[in-house]
Amino acid sequence: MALPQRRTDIGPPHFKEFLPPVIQKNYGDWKYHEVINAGLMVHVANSGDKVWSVRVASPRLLSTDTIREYTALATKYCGGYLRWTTRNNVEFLVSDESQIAPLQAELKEKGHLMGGIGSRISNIVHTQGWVHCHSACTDASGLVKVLMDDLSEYFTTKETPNKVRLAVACCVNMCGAVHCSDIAVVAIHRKVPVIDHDKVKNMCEIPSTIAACPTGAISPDPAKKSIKINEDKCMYCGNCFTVCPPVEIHDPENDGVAIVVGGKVGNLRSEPKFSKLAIPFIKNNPPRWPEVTAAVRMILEAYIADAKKHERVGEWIERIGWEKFFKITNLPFTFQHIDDFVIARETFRNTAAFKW
Amino acid sequence: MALPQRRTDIGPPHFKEFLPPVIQKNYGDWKYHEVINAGLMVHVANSGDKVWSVRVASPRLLSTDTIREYTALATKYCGGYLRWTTRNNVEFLVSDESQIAPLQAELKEKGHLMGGIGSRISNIVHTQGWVHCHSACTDASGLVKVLMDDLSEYFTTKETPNKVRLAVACCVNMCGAVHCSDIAVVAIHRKVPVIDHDKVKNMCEIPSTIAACPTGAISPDPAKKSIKINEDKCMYCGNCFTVCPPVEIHDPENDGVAIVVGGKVGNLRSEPKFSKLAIPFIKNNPPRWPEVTAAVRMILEAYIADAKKHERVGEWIERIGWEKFFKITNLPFTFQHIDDFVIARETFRNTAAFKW
Amino acid sequence: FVTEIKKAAAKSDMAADELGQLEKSYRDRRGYWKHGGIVGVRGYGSGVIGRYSSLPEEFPNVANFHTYRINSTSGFFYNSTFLNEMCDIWDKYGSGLTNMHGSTGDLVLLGTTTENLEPLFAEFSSRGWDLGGSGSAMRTPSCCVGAARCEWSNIDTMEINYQITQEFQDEMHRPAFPYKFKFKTAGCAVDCIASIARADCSIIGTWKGNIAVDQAEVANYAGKGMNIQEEIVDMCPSKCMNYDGKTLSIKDEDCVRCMHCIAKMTKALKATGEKGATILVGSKAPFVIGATLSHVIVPFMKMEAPFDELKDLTRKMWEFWDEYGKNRERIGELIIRKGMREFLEYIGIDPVPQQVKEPRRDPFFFWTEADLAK
Amino acid sequence: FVTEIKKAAAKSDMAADELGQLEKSYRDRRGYWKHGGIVGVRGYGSGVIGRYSSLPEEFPNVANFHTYRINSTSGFFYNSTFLNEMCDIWDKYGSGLTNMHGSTGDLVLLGTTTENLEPLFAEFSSRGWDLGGSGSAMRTPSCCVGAARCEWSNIDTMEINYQITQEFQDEMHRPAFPYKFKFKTAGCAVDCIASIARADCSIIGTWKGNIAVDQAEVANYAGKGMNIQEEIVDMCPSKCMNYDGKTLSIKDEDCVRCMHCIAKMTKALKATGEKGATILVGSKAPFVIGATLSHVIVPFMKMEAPFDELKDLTRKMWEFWDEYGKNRERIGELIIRKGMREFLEYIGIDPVPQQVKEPRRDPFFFWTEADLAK
Ligand code: SRM
Ligand code: SRM
Ligand code: SRM
Ligand code: SRM
Ligand code: SF4
Ligand code: SF4
Ligand code: SF4
Ligand code: SF4
Ligand code: SF4
Ligand code: SF4
Ligand code: SF4
Ligand code: SF4
Repeated sequence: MALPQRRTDIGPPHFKEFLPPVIQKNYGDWKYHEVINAGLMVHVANSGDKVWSVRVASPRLLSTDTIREYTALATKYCGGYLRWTTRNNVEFLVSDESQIAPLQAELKEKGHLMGGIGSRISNIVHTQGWVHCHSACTDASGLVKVLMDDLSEYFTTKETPNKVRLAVACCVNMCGAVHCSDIAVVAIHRKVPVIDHDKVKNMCEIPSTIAACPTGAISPDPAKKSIKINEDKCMYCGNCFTVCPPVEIHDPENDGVAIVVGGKVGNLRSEPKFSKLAIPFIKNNPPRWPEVTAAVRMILEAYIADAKKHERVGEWIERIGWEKFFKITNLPFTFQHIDDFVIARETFRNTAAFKW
Repeated sequence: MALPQRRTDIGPPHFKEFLPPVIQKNYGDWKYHEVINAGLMVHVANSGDKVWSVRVASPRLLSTDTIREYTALATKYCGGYLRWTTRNNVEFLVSDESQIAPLQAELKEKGHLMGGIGSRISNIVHTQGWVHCHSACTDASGLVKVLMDDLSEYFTTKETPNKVRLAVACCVNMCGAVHCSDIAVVAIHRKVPVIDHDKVKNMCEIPSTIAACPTGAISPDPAKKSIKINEDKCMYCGNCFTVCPPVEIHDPENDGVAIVVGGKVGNLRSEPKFSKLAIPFIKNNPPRWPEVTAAVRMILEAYIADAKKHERVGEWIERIGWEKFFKITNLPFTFQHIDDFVIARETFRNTAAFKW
Repeated sequence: FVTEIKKAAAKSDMAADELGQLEKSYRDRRGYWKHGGIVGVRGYGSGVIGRYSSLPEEFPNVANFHTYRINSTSGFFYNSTFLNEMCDIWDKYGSGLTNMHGSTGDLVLLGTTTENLEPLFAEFSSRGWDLGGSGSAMRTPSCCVGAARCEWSNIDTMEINYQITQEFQDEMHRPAFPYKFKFKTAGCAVDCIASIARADCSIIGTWKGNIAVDQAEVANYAGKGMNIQEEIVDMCPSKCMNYDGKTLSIKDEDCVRCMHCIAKMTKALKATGEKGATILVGSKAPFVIGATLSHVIVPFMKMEAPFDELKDLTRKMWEFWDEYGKNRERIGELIIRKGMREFLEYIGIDPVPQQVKEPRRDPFFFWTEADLAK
Repeated sequence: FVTEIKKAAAKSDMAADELGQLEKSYRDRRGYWKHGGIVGVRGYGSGVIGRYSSLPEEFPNVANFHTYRINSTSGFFYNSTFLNEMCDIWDKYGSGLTNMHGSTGDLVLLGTTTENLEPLFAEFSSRGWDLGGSGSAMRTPSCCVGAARCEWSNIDTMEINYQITQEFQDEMHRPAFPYKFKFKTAGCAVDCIASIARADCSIIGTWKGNIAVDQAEVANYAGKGMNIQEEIVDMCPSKCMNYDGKTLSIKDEDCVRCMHCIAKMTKALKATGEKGATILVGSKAPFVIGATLSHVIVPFMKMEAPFDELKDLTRKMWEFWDEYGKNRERIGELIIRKGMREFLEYIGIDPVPQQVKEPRRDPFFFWTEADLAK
């Protein structure tokens, strides 16, 4: 069967054709919004027109069946108009108020979680993991699933002092926004790759393998016609494995995740912040990573208990001080917590004023 | 005439023998102090005993005659007890209240400035300059003199929002505490040294000259049996000149001073801070450096006018923001102001929240 | 998500093997994917990520299992008609698994064979849907919903996003850069697209003017129990607000436009005056020199279609990167290595205090002959 | 200061030539000094700075014009008797010019000839005054006036300073370090000796306990017109104070001991409980890697004579520096180069949050075999 005529460099369609009429009409002319509940908000235009957004959690990894389920609902209740948020939730854009209740009812019946709007957690930004990435040292989707199962009440109903952005990265490439999240999980290796010299000899291009190392830790091993790795320079990134699989970086016994906290990207109140290391390592324990979910909940609850209204996790920690954060959470402070990388000197405590 | 018997590794005498009786008696047992005026404060012990300190500005560079003048006064009014402060002022330690007035009278008559106590400027920390240092690209004592002449009212009477620490360094070695002062002057070269190849050939040890360069900018010039300097690497520090005088760094036309602001060392309220660049260059204009005194006064007065009580210069600037500091002071912002050194990235503006 | 894979597995052998391999990963606590050769569609160098199972015998149907990145629409708006078509095509040519969306913003079709790439491209491009970016190319730009559904948007994020994408089709589809380059556009400093944390060029809407205060609405918020002193005034970073229990006043000249007060009192406060954007560059993930946030290059740029000023600036930045950038060096890393001055001079932008948090602290600054002549 | 040089010039040819050369420097806007050879007194490698005029013909009496550093007393306390003697000796053997004091804290005798060094040393050492440090040695330690005349001193700064000096005489007089090493001791966080900015080892007094509040005195300050809310409570960095217009209360557990409130209300507030010091290391001038401030190594150390814990810690630090330090590398620069872990492990100190402002932000941290075993 003949394929249609391919076209190149056309880019995506213009977004206008996908905007509901109410949005086309009031584009750029909104007056205010109100958060009605965790799963519903309304935006009111200067014209008085309104558009309701019903937000539903999505696992991001979607089968075509599920997408069809969404489109069916959209067609039925809101003229087929829906969008995805920047955190991978689905939003049904309703312009007829009377359709909201039935839509919510059917979503509920089909088992979809409505929520994520306002001061609470939203979808957990994450990436491929074992599902599709060679670089993964944990599974992102799995971690997100168990975290969401544990914390869903904070998505659907309970409030937190301010939004809490959670994220999971399955390796140090950090394809999510883990480096600037309130509480995030990043998977790490902890050992220098193990080299299968015979295979390297046959399967790999030595020069490109050497070139792949960002820290210059790899040098040729002429004797073995292979490579050797400088233990002090290696930061376990796995790039060498990417180009030369016999340099095995995966190590189930020593791979796992670190938990970082206190990042944010918005400019409200305080500057955007990087996440900082809270827990250097928790061993991979699939399918439910109980130690990880417990740790995240513990930190989240410490924040809820002690933060002022509107304070983000990082703002709360900076107000009380990191020394107090470790005291409150009872987390051990280790050598891994002390920066020894490029801007280490800027993280040293240059004052005699601190808490006990 | 025979010399007395030398002794080695004895260290200094124990300080006890130089403490006035009232201090020996109440050592470590003081209750509070009161600043009576800019040149006089009293410390009161739990025993009720009191010691009055009469503080006098000193040029730090003292002739024996002047020291004898101090000792004569000390002998006459306070049992010969006096000390120097960490900012090189002289303090007469008086335990008999009735002696204060006559001491002050005689100090005044002899033309000594009393002051520096409390929220005002104190002595200007400085170093050798042309008086004694080969490395100097300005004269410290001279600059201090003209600054003090101009600002003496802020030493003897007028108050500032908080202490204002002034300093002068005659080269980038910064022997003073210029790098953490409220307002400070640091002398800089601006051009790569000029090499007199014939003299270098004869007078200098090439290897040690090369080794002297902190940035590795110097390499041998075999042709000329001399050295050459990489313009991009040179930071005009003058170390090469130190070991090899024919590498001439002094350049009257291009040597001068930079003005840095906002540093502090105390831990009160905010962490100790480094001084930051305010004015990259003012040409040396001895004997009175009018452009320098004018600039320092302008910044000082902007601070006095806008700072809250107890705010140090750096605390004031951080509250209003550097962009506003440049606006208020009308100082041009140049490429020199933008850090391109080791922690440059930490000084970039990583937020969309700033003032116009 | 396993549910999702199972749903797909019911219809697709690929998805079934994907599930099998994933289950094995869970048992063994490790992944089984390989990087392997570059694949793509004719005439394009990007848009497809090659993936290969390291256990092809065990899981033949995912022996190769590539990602097909569809360039999404601005703001991720869709309608049922297109999505249903998309599903039909994907069930026919792929695993039936997707990511909506990838972190960069593509509509990611997860897992197909090399043979199916061309058919997929024909089906989608003929319907008006092009491939997104990958490799050392401009990546699919993304933006917040902005003017489409947000009262705070100072710029038309969606149109900017669309125009950048259209303007730089070649740079997106034929990798010719030292490394990847990402654009993200947010309508205000709230930055709902996290542009400042993960875009080589972050465009953030802002304004020059006052915040209009509706005192009646202020009273309403107070009435509804908001503690305006603690929640708003005390949390204002520039301490430029004052509330006497009745009227809320703002010293606009000192406002840094952080959006806190507006966000928490949207009915009472509104930004007024000239609208535009702050242009920041250089954010990226930690690899290799540690994560960086974007930093201010142009404090304020007018943002009206066709956005020529932005497009010209982009070309100049790319020229600089092209000339000095090493392989796999992001533009932000290059600026750090070369120094901000070289970059600013090259792209023709003057130094202003807004570009830095604070001036330099060390006395080791350079002087060009031109500087000395001044 | 010129007056001072003139006074001296009236009696000393050296001072006269010093004046002449200085005047020439003012005309030519440049200095005329040379580094030249190392000079000193028998058995010592430090204490004297060699200086030579680059215009010996023009100014023969300053052809060599060395600095003689007398180790000052703790707190710079003197009496007339000694100072008069000092002046007589110096007029006899030198230029009659001094610096009281040098930035490091020496009593600096400015300008004499090589021949006069030994006589000077005999005169002073026989009277109990030794030379200070210079070169790659321990430098003359200095301290704030502390317990001698300050109600806030938590430690006996003057005694600590004296004992360090006596304990390490050899390290001071015979340079054997990679570079200079400086001690400065302050009785409290006010740091009147600027120890945190210019000492390789900064010792800063502090306390573990509450701040006692004398409410009557608080009332007095208020009565005298102090705005306690704005001047004290609002300026407290840890926001742990509260003032209801009558009583001032402090949540001591949150106090960071910055000294602000105590300094501004000395009659009303007093630190109580266990006293000791925080030990910080590594501050220095900008040369070569940019200025550094000292950073916390030991949050709290008891400080009772003979201060063995401090002396032992010092020896361990020097061992580490000795083993890894490059020539002209200050200990702080070494710690930055090697990483805090190597340093702490070497000197046997555990990691604690007080040592850092914030934990690391990048995910690239190392694991030793021992760490993995845990
Ligand atoms: C739909 C979405 C934009 C989009 O184009 O998709 C969006 C929409 C809105 N955001 Fe957002 N934000 C969205 C991602 C973000 C992000 C980006 C991210 O999380 O990666 C941020 C930055 C987070 C950070 O700073 O780390 C973000 C930080 C905010 C904030 C700032 C919270 C704070 O005070 O720090 C506000 C203001 C507020 O909540 O008061 C806000 C407010 C809003 C408002 C109220 C704006 C408006 O007037 O319409 C919108 C709905 C409220 C709500 O609670 O969701 N939005 N918002 C994104 C929804 C993601 C989701 O599914 O949850
Ligand atoms: C005498 C001296 C110590 C010594 O051993 O010589 C000293 C003595 C006192 N200082 Fe100091 N400070 C002395 C150098 C310093 C330094 C070091 C320096 O300037 O290099 C600092 C750090 C400056 C900085 O932070 O950059 C210093 C920052 C302070 C402060 C903090 C001011 C602030 O709020 O930031 C106070 C507290 C105050 O003034 O309220 C203080 C308070 C005091 C008190 C009141 C302490 C007391 O109770 O006796 C003493 C007299 C008051 C006064 O105004 O001078 N002293 N003081 C030094 C006099 C230097 C001079 O001649 O002016
Ligand atoms: C698919 C996606 C994750 C996801 O599940 O959403 C992804 C997946 C990969 N990323 Fe990423 N990155 C994805 C968004 C990101 C982001 C987030 C963003 O774009 O906003 C980042 C952080 C921001 C940034 O650009 O720094 C990101 C930073 C990286 C890096 C580190 C780059 C750096 O300079 O630090 C790498 C490493 C590399 O480029 O070799 C990387 C490399 C990769 C590779 C290609 C790994 C590899 O070498 O093969 C992953 C392919 C996985 C796969 O099997 O498909 N990915 N990657 C995202 C792209 C989907 C899309 O097009 O929408
Ligand atoms: C005399 C004195 C300045 C003064 O007038 O007070 C001084 C004078 C010199 N200093 Fe200094 N420094 C003096 C205190 C300092 C201080 C302040 C301090 O000790 O608190 C510092 C900054 C703190 C620090 O140690 O970093 C200081 C940082 C330097 C440096 C930079 C060292 C560094 O690591 O950054 C150098 C360069 C060097 O060592 O080659 C230096 C080098 C010099 C030399 C030896 C220049 C040279 O290579 O010949 C100067 C000799 C001048 C002369 O002709 O006598 N001087 N020097 C101070 C010592 C007098 C005393 O013993 O009391
Ligand atoms: S974070 Fe790492 S493992 Fe996860 S998708 Fe990105 S590159 Fe792959
Ligand atoms: S893991 Fe990364 S750092 Fe270690 S050798 Fe491989 S490429 Fe280099
Ligand atoms: S600052 Fe420079 S010129 Fe001044 S005394 Fe120190 S080394 Fe000499
Ligand atoms: S001046 Fe300093 S940086 Fe320049 S060549 Fe000489 S030693 Fe090197
Ligand atoms: S970034 Fe601003 S304009 Fe865009 S959606 Fe968020 S709040 Fe609205
Ligand atoms: S926008 Fe931010 S800075 Fe401006 S007034 Fe509101 S809170 Fe203050
Ligand atoms: S540092 Fe503290 S103890 Fe020492 S003099 Fe200053 S205020 Fe007093
Ligand atoms: S010492 Fe500082 S931190 Fe402690 S209460 Fe007083 S002002 Fe607050």
